[in-house]
Amino acid sequence: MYELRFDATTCLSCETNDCLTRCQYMDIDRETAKAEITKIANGEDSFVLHDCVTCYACEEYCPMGNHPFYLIVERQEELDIPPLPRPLIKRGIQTGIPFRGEPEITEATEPALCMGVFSDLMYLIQGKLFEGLSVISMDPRKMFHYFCQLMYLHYARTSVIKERLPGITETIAKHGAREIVFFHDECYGTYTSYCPAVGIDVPFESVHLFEYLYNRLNELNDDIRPLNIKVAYQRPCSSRLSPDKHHFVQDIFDLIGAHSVEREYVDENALCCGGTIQGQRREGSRLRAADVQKRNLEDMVNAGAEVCVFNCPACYNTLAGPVSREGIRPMYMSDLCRLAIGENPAGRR
Amino acid sequence: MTLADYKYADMIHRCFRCGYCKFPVNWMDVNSCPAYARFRMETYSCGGRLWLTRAWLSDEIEWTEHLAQILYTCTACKNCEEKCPLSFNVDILNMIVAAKAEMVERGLVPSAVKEFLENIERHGNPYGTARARRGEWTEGSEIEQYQGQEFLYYVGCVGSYDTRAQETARTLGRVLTRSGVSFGVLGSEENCDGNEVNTLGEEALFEMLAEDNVRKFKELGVTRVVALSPHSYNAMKNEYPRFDGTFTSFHYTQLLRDLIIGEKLDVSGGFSASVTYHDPCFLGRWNGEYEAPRRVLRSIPGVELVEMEKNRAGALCCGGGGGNFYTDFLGGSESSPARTRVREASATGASVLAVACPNCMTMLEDAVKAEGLEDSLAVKDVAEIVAAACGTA
Amino acid sequence: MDVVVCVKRVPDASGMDALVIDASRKDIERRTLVAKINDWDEYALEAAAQLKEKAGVSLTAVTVGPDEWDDVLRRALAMGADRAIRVDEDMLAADCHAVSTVLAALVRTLPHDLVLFGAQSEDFGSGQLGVMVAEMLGIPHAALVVSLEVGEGSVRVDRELEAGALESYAIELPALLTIQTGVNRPRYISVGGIRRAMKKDLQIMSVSELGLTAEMLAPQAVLERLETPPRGKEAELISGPPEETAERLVGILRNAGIL
Amino acid sequence: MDSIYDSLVEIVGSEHVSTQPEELYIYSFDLGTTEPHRPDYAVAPRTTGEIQQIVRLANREKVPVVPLGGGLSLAGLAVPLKGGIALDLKRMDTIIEVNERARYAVVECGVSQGQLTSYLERRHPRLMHSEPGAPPQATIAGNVAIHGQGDLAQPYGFNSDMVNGLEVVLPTGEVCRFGSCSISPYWYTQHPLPDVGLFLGWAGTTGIITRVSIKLFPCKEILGAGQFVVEDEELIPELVHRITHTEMAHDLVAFSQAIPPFSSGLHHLTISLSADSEKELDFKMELIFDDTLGEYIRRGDGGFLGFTRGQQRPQVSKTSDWRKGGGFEYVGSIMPVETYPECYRRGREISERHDIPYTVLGRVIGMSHAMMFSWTYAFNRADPETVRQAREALHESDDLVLELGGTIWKPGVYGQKLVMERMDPNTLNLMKKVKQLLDPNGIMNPGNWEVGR
Repeated sequence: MYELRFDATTCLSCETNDCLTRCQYMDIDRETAKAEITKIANGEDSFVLHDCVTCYACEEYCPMGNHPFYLIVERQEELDIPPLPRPLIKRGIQTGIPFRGEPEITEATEPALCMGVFSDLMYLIQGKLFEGLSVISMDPRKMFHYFCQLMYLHYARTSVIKERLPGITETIAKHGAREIVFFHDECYGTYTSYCPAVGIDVPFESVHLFEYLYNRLNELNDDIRPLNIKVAYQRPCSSRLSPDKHHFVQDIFDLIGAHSVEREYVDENALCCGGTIQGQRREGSRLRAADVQKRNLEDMVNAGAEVCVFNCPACYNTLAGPVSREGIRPMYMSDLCRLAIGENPAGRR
Repeated sequence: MTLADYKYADMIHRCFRCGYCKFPVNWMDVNSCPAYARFRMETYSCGGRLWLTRAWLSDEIEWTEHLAQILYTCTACKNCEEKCPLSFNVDILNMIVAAKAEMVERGLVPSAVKEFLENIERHGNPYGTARARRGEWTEGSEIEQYQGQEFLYYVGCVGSYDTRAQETARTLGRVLTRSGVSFGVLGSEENCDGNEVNTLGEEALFEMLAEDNVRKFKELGVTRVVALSPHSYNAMKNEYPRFDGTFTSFHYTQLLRDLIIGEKLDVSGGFSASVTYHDPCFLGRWNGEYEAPRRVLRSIPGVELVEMEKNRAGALCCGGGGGNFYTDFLGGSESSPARTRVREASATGASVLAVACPNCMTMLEDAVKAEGLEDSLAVKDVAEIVAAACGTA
Repeated sequence: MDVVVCVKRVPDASGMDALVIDASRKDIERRTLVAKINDWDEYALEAAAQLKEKAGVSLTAVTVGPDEWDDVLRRALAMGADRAIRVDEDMLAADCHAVSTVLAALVRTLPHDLVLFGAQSEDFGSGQLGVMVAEMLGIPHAALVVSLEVGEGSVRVDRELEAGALESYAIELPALLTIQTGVNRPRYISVGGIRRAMKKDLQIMSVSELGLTAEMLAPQAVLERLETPPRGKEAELISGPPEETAERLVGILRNAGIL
Repeated sequence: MDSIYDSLVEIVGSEHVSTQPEELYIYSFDLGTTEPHRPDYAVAPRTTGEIQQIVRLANREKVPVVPLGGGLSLAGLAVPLKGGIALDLKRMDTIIEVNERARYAVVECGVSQGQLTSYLERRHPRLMHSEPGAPPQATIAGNVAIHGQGDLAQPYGFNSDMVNGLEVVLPTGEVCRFGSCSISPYWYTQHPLPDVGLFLGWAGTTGIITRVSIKLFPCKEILGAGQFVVEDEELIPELVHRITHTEMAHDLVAFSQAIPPFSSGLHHLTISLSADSEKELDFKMELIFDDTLGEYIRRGDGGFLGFTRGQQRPQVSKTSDWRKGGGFEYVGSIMPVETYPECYRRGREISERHDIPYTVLGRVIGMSHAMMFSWTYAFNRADPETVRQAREALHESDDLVLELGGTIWKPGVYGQKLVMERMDPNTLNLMKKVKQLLDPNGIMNPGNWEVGR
């Protein structure tokens, strides 16, 4: 089976233990951090396993290239410390079961774009920016054949990920594209971070959507009319798996004349949308999520954001309503880019 | 043909007849399927037509003149498609058109439809008036014959032959001239666009017309077409590409919008009236163009645009589509869609009912007379309102 | 049973305001007119097609004319004719006697239990052709038939008389009927149907193949000239609101003794 | 010629009567599994007066009359089992009055649920009625006539409990009014007059309801629903009891279904809330999801799935497409809430035995006083075998309802027989007398609720 590559000795030599000391949801000093991460590495119980909100951020914080978050999740499963109530876990696992027949494998041309489980968001990949892309997973009835499964990190079920993921990569690979742009950066993180971490082969190259958009915008430079609007970016948990691509957010903003507002909860300090936290088993989770959302929103409002830019559809579902009620317009990054080249954004359906 | 050979054999039984197809977008009544609104029997709803089609093709019921009428009362307005919540909704109208096509193949169409189709085949228009007379509407105007101008102004059958619609066609010609648009018409060389023929299920005749038009346009080097009728616009934009028709098509309201935005057309003369706008099905629901005509109207000083309760995707069809402006299966009652529609227009308090389609124009103007509303409600084409505002009326 | 239907191609003048008489004054200006099947013949064809659908009928459609007349035969084929024969001879200027001589000669070569004609033609409208052919063939006939029902060895028909009176006959076969409009509802012939009929065989014959000579076709009646009728003097256009116009119309009709 | 036809033409005009095969075909069907029966006439009247004349004619000619609203009962209640006149009431579609202060609406019998909802949204946004889960063409009158329930059932009960007054054409043609409207211009209460309510639950066998006054309720600014999931069906009655105790929800529905897979073997509780302010919403959310349900979450037995704002219109017709077959029918029952676990388990067994993906749902009526529990069976209209399977499953479900001590809601003929078999003979006898008194010629929707001789 696939084994997580995690080296506990590097944690002992780690000088910062950023993984836990920088956690925004637990208050942990360096000493405790080292002790707890070592306990976790050794397969022992730790309060961290109980209190973790599964925000992925420690994957990014770790300065040693270890995989603290994947480790926490593995241990939660092994020690039966599920972060969510049992029915939600069962529901989540069942959600990923394909049930409407096999997908049609169409020959993809280069480059290809994979929608993953967001086939019903095809309206977001229209217009010049996406012209000429061949699209994988266009049929909402078949989309679970393209489900990257990484969502189960929130469910303490890496076993499910490891069991299903090889089949999924195979289905995607069957389309024959060598380079694949992933609509959702959780898919991107899956194939560029998680798969290598546990030793699953990935027979294609993954391209981050924002890198693709950035390059496309450069090609369409003549069409760009600077937007001159103030934006706040809602960074999703999955982007913690590809911190090297995070700079494209700012790069795109610069290119299209969107001004990032000065915020507290930005970049590495970004806050979770709360979608996962609200359902967690730990006492007070719903109110905790509400509090996180409230702080996040106040931060955007105080910074004067006019648009809240989204990467992840789950964040969008959770936060689009609340941000609109604050008078901030929610928009996917792709729509923002379309606006900048004079197209009509697809907006909310 | 039996049910097994029917193109939608694996789909037509999927209609549950839940009745969504009869509602307008805002559910305010059950009167947005023009045929159902007119007759108020379940047979005339989209669901009723689908069930009857299936029953006919599987020999549960026999063909009758009444069955054919029920099918041909469908105006192809797409309200049902807009409302049907099921995943096959994109095909519910196609299923009815395919059933009509089978009636056409078996020769079993109502007499009025037969006449309509034969007239188009012989004379290139549903009225049966000679082709030679198609250009008569330009007489006394300065409209030129097409010879390589930027736009081909395609007028269509109603604009070419119907006295009232001819006025609109000439008025639009004057507006285009005033804006400095380079355009020409085909006059007696123009042929029917075939849009109605297509919705009536006469596929081969439609093919013939489309091929003829595409060939002619190519020979003349046409690259841009501006259509008076949304029906023509729809056929050219959505159907002609499969006959290799590669020119760009516009509905005239789109061109007027661009001319006004580009300040090529000065509407500062204004038009003082409270105006309500009726969305033509083939511009609105078929092509999603709800804003261009509204933008044009709003840009005219003095126009107070008021909306009917049923507007945009929820607009009630005038009852003229699917050849019904000629075959008139929906006429003759105060429940006729055109009459219902002018009552709705009148209820807004507007003094002008603006249309953007010659079929709607003829249908609604007749309905205004039938309702005795001539003194309070004038039917005017958007082009005519623009003409008044730029002093070429 | 063998049924033969004779059909004709006529100009369609319905789209024009008025007919124009050409320079020869013996014909109308045809260039601006489209051609079509003679209205009455369409009913005759429909009647034959309906017989074919009911019983084992072999249906042959025939015409006499130049090659552009093929289109009416294609239409007949699309309506269900098994065979179509055109005698290749332009007889537009010929008289009824000549045309019926050709048709009778042709029908004689074909098996025929029932021969159907339209009651008249839309262009010259003499209404003689069918009756003359019947006489030449020596078979019984009925003209202006408004309903027909084929039985064993005979056909039962209703004929239309003045003022809507009907006359019923049983006629022994073989027989010839000329068909009145309204006897049925001619089906629509789709463009697709006509295209498929293009693939069917169409037989061409010459008058000489029928053993006919120029003398036999010599005209007995000669057309001297065509004229448009003089314009009527009294036409009154009634306008105004419906209540008033209706009242005036009733008044006029009463005065004329019509009401 | 047909003199009944001529008389009908005289009453409603030729356009609104048909004896053509097309209309007779369409009006012979229910949308469920009931076998079709052709009517002899399809008639669409416009006024109470016309209905009176039609009923008198039917009495003279001894012809059945089968009233039809939206035609969505799915139990075959508007199928003309014995032919006669199919009476399509949808032309009677005027909303006569909305009394904002006394919170009621008086509507004609053809007014649809969707029509009233939309009317209130546009003109009386502070009012709502209890809209059932049926497609919006279901009528208000048809729904109360079968004891329907809607999305306000949890606080306020059955829709038929919300009737303030009725106008009815009796089977013998007289027009009667019941409730305050019988003596006053106000249609505001059914009480306190002597109770002669003989028209609700009778499926149109005792008369034709032509007007209804229905109670309206406050409609708040924010409407939305939270979802809570459990795996153990035994928890549902307890959860329902505790949630209803808060008196905070305005609709409470539990469901479980095999397809899509996420819901299989799980029970989703949809808890609808409404509030006029964020403060009110926060308060209600906290009371329900933290104070009441918090302990289930901590124990890991139940999960909060989030709260979605906005109100979804009923999407039930999508159920018909589960087998890409255009059909479904369900057995609805009115059950004690405590039977939920058994209803679920036994229903699942029935479905699996008939090879149909299971779908069950329980909507709470009142403060846990009862629930409407339904077993839904989709079928493929083009495949008679699946129709047969669904019909069998439906009959087994009818049997199950009675076995579990429940009552069948809007039973079809099969269910009606089961109910009558078990009914106290004196009650049955009274029903028979009532029917004979009201409908001496047996013309009203015959075949339904026939007590027998």
